[in-house]
Amino acid sequence: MELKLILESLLFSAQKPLNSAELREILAKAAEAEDADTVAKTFKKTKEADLTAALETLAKEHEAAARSYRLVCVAGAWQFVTQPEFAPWLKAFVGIKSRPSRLSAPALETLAIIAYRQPVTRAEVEQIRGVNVDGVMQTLLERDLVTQTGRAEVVGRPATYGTTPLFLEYFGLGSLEDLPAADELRKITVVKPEALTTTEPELGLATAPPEQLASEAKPGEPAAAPEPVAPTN
Amino acid sequence: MELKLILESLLFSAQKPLNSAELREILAKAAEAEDADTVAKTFKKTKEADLTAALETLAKEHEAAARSYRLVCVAGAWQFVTQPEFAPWLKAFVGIKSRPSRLSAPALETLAIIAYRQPVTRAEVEQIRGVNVDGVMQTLLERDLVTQTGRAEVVGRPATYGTTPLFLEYFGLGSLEDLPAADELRKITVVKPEALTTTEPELGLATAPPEQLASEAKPGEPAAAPEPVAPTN
Amino acid sequence: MAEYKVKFEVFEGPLDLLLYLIKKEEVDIYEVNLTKLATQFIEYIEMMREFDLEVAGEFVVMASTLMFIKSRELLPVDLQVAVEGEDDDTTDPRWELIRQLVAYKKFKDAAAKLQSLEARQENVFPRLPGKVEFAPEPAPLKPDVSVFDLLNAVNAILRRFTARDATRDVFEDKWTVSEKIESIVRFIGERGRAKFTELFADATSHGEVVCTFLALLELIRLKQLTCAQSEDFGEIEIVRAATINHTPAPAVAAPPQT
Repeated sequence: MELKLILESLLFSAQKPLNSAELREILAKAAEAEDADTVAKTFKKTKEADLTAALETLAKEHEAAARSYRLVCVAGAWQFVTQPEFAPWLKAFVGIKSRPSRLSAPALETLAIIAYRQPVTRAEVEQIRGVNVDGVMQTLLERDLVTQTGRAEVVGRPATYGTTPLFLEYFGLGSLEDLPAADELRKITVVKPEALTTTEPELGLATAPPEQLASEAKPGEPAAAPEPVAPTN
Repeated sequence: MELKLILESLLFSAQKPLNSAELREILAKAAEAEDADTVAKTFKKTKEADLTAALETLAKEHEAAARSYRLVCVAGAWQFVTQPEFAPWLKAFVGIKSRPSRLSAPALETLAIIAYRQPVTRAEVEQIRGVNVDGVMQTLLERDLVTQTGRAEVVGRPATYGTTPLFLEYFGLGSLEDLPAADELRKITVVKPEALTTTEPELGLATAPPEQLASEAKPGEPAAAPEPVAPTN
Repeated sequence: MAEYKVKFEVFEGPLDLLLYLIKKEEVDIYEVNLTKLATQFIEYIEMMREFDLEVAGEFVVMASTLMFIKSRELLPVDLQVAVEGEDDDTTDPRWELIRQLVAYKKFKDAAAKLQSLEARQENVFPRLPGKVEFAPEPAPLKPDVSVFDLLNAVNAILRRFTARDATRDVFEDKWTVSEKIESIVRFIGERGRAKFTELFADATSHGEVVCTFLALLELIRLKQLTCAQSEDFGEIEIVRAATINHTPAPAVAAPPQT
């Protein structure tokens, strides 16, 4: 009897996702049953690593089998789910899934920044997005996709934010490692090219002393100084 | 999209065995959906013979795959079942207490009312909570925290509910006496419907006109008057 | 400031507008002509104003940054003034802006990926099998149910009959305890065990219940049967005593008649 098939039968019969702790508990309990046979006893103390390896093998096998369902890990717990292309029939059968309304573009942008950069302060998010995020943060907090994780060790000790397990569930992710292009986005390094092709020297002269403008226009800095480019109204 | 995989996804997600009539009905329903695409429409009128052939192919494929489950047909209805050799683990699983899902606030509130006021009718609970409790009651009954305890001796003989031993276990209570004092909850006055005895003709009393009784006994009706007195007729 | 009725929400912010303008030019962010971009950006803002759209503060700040970049470009390199105390790399406002744009673009793309995951999840259905159930196995029985439990159970059954039979005619009792002993032994013999209430299920009268109960007590006294309860307040079960010999009916002398 292979471990992976035992796990498969359990996940196949489970009414909700099971994590590895729960699976190990079941293996241990089956081994302790009065009528446990030697096979059952074999798996009494299955190592976490063996369990995870078996689950990953299973998931790969089901992907290779290319059937109408897959074994997936969502927020650390494993479950069988159907492939999205069968949704038309499943909707006709079980009805449309009740899910909260879709997230707005600003909410998704903010969430992406928090997901990849956590723990992150509100100011850092605003720096990247270039706009105030108060309203959007409120939405994300209320929907329990984002939560306060601590405080940054900088002046003012601003709150830092991170994503919740519900965030993983909502997007069907096993863990934060499964975020698309996670490595790249966590640490964005932008390599400066040799030359910036920005000059348009044919025009006239400077309009303002550069150092004055520089201090006012520093991106991300709250504009405390009077509006540099005076609105005409 | 192959018919067999569509059927597979349906049987895979079904909580009970499905027969070919039910499967054909789902195919037809999906074809009639507003947003049905051409693929969905293709299967609108799937012939019985094609359906059966697809199901039999599926069953054979799953047998050949030799996984921990099979697709079987019992009394004309198809379902996925686990192979018997995995029973030891499934038994251990059924007996395991997995991560308790939290009780929602409305569920807890309803439970508290039932605990302190038992035996209590649904209408009385609704009167105290001020909202419909159908969904919540369903949850509490399914989780075996609450059970029907009898019927109130009032018009309509509505079911009365009380807590179960599991409730005590769940809350670590020795008995209902150990419930923390909540005199105020116990004292809330709700208007009980008319006593049933007033309508029993064999007692030799005149019966009130039915429409009057009906209005008096309407469960959940906000009670303007204090405890109704037995009709004097 | 005039009160603007419509909020300009087509773009998430100035960076979003800049990305849009760059995309329109069909050039790489690194290749973009910032001076031209600045001109377009400011034109756009002017247009927003003309349409009486609210221009958020962030757009104005960005406009000033772009103005600065543009003006700086107009000076010959040797006349450009570096900000004191910082090295060239960090003071080049063009580079600052490009870096910000590249980072923002990546997160915007990531947000689009999240959006497709969100849409995908709406179409993913978890397998929700029916509950796994095994034929109820005899739970380990807790023996030694007190006779009071038994009496309580009987009382409950009798009460039910009293309530139900209140208006019925009294009819002749035709049951004897010895007959009941036989039927109980037969019943339990076939099945090994029986629920207490099952023994009374077919009873049609008060008298029959009494007969059945007396028969049961007799069998227990004779150690033919024993009763057990698998859990507190659980249903009482009648099982064959462990030392049972398989002689069918016990010899009970002259059972009392009711």
